[in-house]
Amino acid sequence: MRQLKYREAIAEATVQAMAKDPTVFVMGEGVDDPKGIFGTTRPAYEAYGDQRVFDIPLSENATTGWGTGAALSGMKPIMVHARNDFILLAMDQIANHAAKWSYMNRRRVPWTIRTIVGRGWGQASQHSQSLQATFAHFPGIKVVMPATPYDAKGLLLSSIFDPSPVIVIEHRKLFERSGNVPKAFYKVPIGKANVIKKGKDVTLVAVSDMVREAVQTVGLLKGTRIDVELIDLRTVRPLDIQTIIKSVKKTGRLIVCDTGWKQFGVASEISSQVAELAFKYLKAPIVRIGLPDCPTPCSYSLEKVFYPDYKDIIEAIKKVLPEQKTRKIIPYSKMKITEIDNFTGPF
Amino acid sequence: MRQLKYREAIAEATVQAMAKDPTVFVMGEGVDDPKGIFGTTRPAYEAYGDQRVFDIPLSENATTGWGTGAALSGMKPIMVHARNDFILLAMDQIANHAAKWSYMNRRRVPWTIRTIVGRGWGQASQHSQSLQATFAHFPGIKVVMPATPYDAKGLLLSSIFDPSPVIVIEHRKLFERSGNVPKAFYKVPIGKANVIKKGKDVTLVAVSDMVREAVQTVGLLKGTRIDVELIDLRTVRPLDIQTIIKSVKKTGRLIVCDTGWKQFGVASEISSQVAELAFKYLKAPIVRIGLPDCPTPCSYSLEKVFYPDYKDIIEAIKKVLPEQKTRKIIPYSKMKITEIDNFTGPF
Amino acid sequence: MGGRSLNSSKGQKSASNKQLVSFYQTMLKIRKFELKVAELFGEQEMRSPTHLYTGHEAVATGIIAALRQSDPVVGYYRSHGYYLAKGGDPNAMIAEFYVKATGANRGKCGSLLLSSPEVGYMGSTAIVSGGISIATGFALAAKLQKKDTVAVCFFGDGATEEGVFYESLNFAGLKKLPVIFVCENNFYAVQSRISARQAISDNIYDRGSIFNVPGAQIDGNNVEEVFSAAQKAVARARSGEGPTIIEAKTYRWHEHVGPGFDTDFGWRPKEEWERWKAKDPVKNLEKTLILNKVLNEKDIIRIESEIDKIVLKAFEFAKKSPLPAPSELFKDVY
Amino acid sequence: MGGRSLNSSKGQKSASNKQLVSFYQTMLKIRKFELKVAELFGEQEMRSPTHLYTGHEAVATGIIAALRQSDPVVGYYRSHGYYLAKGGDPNAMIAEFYVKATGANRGKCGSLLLSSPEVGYMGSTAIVSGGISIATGFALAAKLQKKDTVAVCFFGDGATEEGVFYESLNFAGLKKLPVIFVCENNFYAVQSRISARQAISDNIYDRGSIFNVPGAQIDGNNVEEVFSAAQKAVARARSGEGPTIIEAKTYRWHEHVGPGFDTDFGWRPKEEWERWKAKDPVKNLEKTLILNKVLNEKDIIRIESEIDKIVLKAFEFAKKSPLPAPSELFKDVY
Ligand SMILES: Cc1ncc(C[n+]2csc(CCOP(=O)(O)OP(=O)(O)O)c2C)c(N)n1
Ligand SMILES: Cc1ncc(C[n+]2csc(CCOP(=O)(O)OP(=O)(O)O)c2C)c(N)n1
Ligand SMILES: [Mg+2]
Ligand SMILES: [Mg+2]
Repeated sequence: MRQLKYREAIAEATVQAMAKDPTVFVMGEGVDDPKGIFGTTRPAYEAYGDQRVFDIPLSENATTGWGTGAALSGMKPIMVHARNDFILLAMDQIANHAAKWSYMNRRRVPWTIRTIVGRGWGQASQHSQSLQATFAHFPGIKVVMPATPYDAKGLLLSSIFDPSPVIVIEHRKLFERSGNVPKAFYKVPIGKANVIKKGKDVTLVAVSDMVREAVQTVGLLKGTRIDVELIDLRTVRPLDIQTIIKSVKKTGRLIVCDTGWKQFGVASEISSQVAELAFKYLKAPIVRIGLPDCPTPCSYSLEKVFYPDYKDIIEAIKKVLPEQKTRKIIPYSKMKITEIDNFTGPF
Repeated sequence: MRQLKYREAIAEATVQAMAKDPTVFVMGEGVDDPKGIFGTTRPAYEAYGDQRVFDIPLSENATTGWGTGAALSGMKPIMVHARNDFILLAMDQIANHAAKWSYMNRRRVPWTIRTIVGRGWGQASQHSQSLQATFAHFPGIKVVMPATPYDAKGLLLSSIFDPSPVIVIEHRKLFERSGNVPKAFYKVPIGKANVIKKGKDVTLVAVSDMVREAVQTVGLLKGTRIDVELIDLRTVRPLDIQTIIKSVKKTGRLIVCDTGWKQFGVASEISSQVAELAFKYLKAPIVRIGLPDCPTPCSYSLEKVFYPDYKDIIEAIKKVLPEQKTRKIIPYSKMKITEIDNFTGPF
Repeated sequence: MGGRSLNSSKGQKSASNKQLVSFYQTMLKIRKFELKVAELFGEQEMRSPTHLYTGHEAVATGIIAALRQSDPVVGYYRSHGYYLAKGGDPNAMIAEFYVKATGANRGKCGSLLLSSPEVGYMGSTAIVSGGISIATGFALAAKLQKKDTVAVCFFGDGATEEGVFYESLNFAGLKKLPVIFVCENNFYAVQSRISARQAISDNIYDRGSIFNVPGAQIDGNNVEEVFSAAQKAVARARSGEGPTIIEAKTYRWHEHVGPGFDTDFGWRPKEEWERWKAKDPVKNLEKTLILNKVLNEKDIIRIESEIDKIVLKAFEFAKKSPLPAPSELFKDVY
Repeated sequence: MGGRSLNSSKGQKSASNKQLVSFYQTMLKIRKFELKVAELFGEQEMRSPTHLYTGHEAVATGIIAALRQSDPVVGYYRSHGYYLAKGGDPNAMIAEFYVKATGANRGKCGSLLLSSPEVGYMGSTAIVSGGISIATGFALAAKLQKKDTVAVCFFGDGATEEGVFYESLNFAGLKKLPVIFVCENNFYAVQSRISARQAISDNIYDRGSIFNVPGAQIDGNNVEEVFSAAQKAVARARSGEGPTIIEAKTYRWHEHVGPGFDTDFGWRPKEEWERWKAKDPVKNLEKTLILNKVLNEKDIIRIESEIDKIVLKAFEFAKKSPLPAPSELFKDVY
């Protein structure tokens, strides 16, 4: 099958959406520049010009309102922000207005916000946040987080053509990764988690870039007896809790790995819903993996302790499974790590 | 003991803080007007005048930055917003700046934001939100929610003199309620939950106005054999999870009642922490009580289904306790409700 | 640009007598509906924060008269005037105040978030300044769609302190968007005086000058003047020349929210209130119409009684309408 | 008010020769530090987004020279110039770029969030416009405390599109706060041209006119002109007359972030870049100093070698410093 990078898949989805529907347009700071938004919007600019792909002022709150007004007028705006930290400036228009417009006025707001999580290489506290829980707290908003090039395209297309406001949170670390991406226009449904691998011992739910880490971890556990069921959450709101419950009923064990802060985060929500709906199936405490309770540090020595990785997942597996199951896990020093961080900046 | 209303307790705390420390000042839209902020700031204005209690423009994001700059210069600003919905406009300064300043620059930001949750009487979707989970997601911020006049004074005084940024979320429904309030300057520690009533059957944790409802419910259960341990959370961040764990270890059952949305909310966080740290003590699934997954409607007929009350708490109790324990609960129609909503607007 | 009025006289026509009568009818309708709301408010059946528009009627009326019904309007919580001037159904409005299932917003909004998208009153917001960028977005769509639609946003003086106002002015000026920013400057935000909030409190009309957005400061109690300014701004916008600010000076008679008066508790000088009451936009238009012999006393009585009937009918409709069923709670979230 | 320069000449003194030499030293220090950073950047040891200030040196230098060390300054991610001009420790700066425990921010900030509160460089922000309201807050405190402190905020042209800029101008104008808003207008935000973002792109200095905040537009590559404008603004602020905007036109030589050049991939016209390079603020001051016989070639060599030593020492210090220990992670959260 055809391979594309995550960023190329996003670019292709944008062009295809615009080809299909003349009401789709793109606005954002730098969307027309050759390097802008890591190359994801330039192909659309080249194909459709500056009437449908245009640069805008740095005014995140107003921009969101411009999108809402345009969406209510029959357009399908895609607003692009290079980091999700920046749309905290737009919380009023996102949460007080777009999220409630349909409920108040029975007119839907079909916009899409594309935004990106930065991670690593010294992004520090204001360029690295992963704020899905903040946005997902508000009914009326949908939040998706593609983890693969396939989903990056399919979820973006679903979002653009979804009648409600959707925030697509991409992940900077995934931009250069390749994967199967059909050339045709296709959608990945919003609100449907993806069972990447069936298994019977433990359910591992991961979000966005943590799917990458989870896949690596499953690989590292080959040769042990541990049969992980791996679920890519894909959508944060609406949560596909049924797929998770179904899995936990089988495995009796749950680990949730999120890219955001653990406290008041996505993993907590999933954990609490499972503990409520599948309590009697649980054979061990649910383990949440997420960011520790501090802002993002800059130094790589601190990033290493700040960001969870396969070791945290394996420790969690050891915690939830009986000792005889985890006995065969080899020491970390002997593991062949495939996911090496070769990002070199400058941004 | 001396009785004060919740709003009088806030007013008294403000005056006492200003008397004690000349660096304390108050700014907010309408803080100097006789009706403004429901009378909580006017006494301070009368005592200290317009140099220390002053009206400001409607500029929530900038205002927060003004507070941060002033706090970094040795002042102790109290910023007041009549609804917490409005400070979504200030998310950038709250979450990207104030929350991270100490971590980045090793200089602390001792400001206080006072803000209020509206509820009922047709406040509708933009004047009724209870956004503690949104703010509490960010390390660096503290969030307190006083439920009684005593705590309204004591927690506000702690917040004003706390070296970090603290958001005090008050509740409109509590403003006219009376309770014991010592005249002296006193603090209620941030980060410490309050065990209102000891019990051994089930732990009931409530937040803000839900404490009121929980107290009523405990009253309604008098005459049954159900011995509830009632905990007023008081502080949302940092969470006093130890007090809750200790209680759950004894009761084995937990119900959490929040004033905000259930999904991605405070109850989910508490539930997931307890399920992680006290899993083997749990005898029943944890039940979360919070707002259902939609914006706030306006009509009182819909508010009635939207807002949880003693019935929801009693249903939860029936769910977590064995039937023989709950048998004596009388029908709702026979219960003597003491908490009657006599709010008459207009705001 | 930047003067107290627009220089161009393009699109300017003074209102015909027929138009003036229709303005009078609209304004009187708004007034009478609100009088009734104030009268019945104490019954505690219209349970939502209610911000009366009384005193401002000429602004909504004069501006909206210069628009087509298809032109989108966004307002704020002081919303009754926009709704009625745009042609919203009076029964549905009062039913919404009674938070009934038959309300314009099915009981989900009440007075402060009223809308009627069917007639182009797209929405109200209870967040000060919240509608400004949205209206700018309507204008952006018009431009992208090459339609000659004109978008209008109404907001108060307080809203001009929020950054989003300037963000939107810059963008509208940059892209020459067909949007009209109508500021109803009543000198107060709740009880707070404009001089306590704004560095220069007499230049709202001129705040667009730094963004290529011209402005006009007008007497918001004079519907002819409002209509004339609106026509100019609409003509500018429709012909692709871009946005305009209209600052209409006016005065709110009632307290910020609710049917009482700020003079009741001594906040506003009684004298100030009396002075503005003398500038009653409805009564003064009525006087002019009689003076110019456009209407006579009998006509007035007829118009009054027609409106009284509409008002009565709307309250009857509202009172006997059912409350929303619980199943309504989860409708239209997405 | 609102003209291209401030009318008042109060507080204006042209820089003495001694001052000019000190400006030259500061500017050269900034330049040389950044040259070294650019040179060693490829080693991948300074791992954080690094926004070079090269080309802008006269702005930080001229403005900060008019301040006291106790006057608080807030900057943005293009932060090296403010840090050094304010007197921050060079060793701690480079150690911060190497994200070491000995860094100015203990490895928590890297290049883009550098600060040194000890010398009044209070903080940088990586959120465009984020520092403007905070600096205004410093000025508010000064006013409340009746101190004659002056606060300064540096930001780019892009930041003037964010609403918080106008919110802060209004408040500063209203309260006559001692704050100076310094906009370094380099015509670009990342790769985006100012004309694509601003309705009027030549009037940033004048944006305060609607809020009673006067402004001056100056040549940001001429340190004498910067210093002179700063002195006037500082005098205004210290004497209680209120805020000022200084718009310094300048040019960033490097790409937005990192040590490369926008001309590398054809985004900027080479000719534009060459034209600005000819206006090199450091070289031009050097020429003037030599021409006016304030310094001779030997002096220059001495100054250069002194700075080279400081630079070398700082990199040595940084390289041999330890990385932060894991226990540092949870320090200073509250
Ligand atoms: C963002 C925001 N801040 C504060 C409020 C509280 N508030 C409600 S109405 C109002 C006054 C606004 O005054 P103005 O814009 O002049 O309109 P007016 O009520 O005078 O017509 C305020 C401050 C709000 N609703 N939204
Ligand atoms: C609120 C916000 N929006 C967007 C960005 C992304 N961004 C980083 S730097 C930059 C350009 C800002 O340009 P300007 O203010 O002119 O400063 P310059 O880099 O030219 O010195 C942008 C858009 C950001 N950091 N913060
Ligand atoms: Mg007003
Ligand atoms: Mg720039």
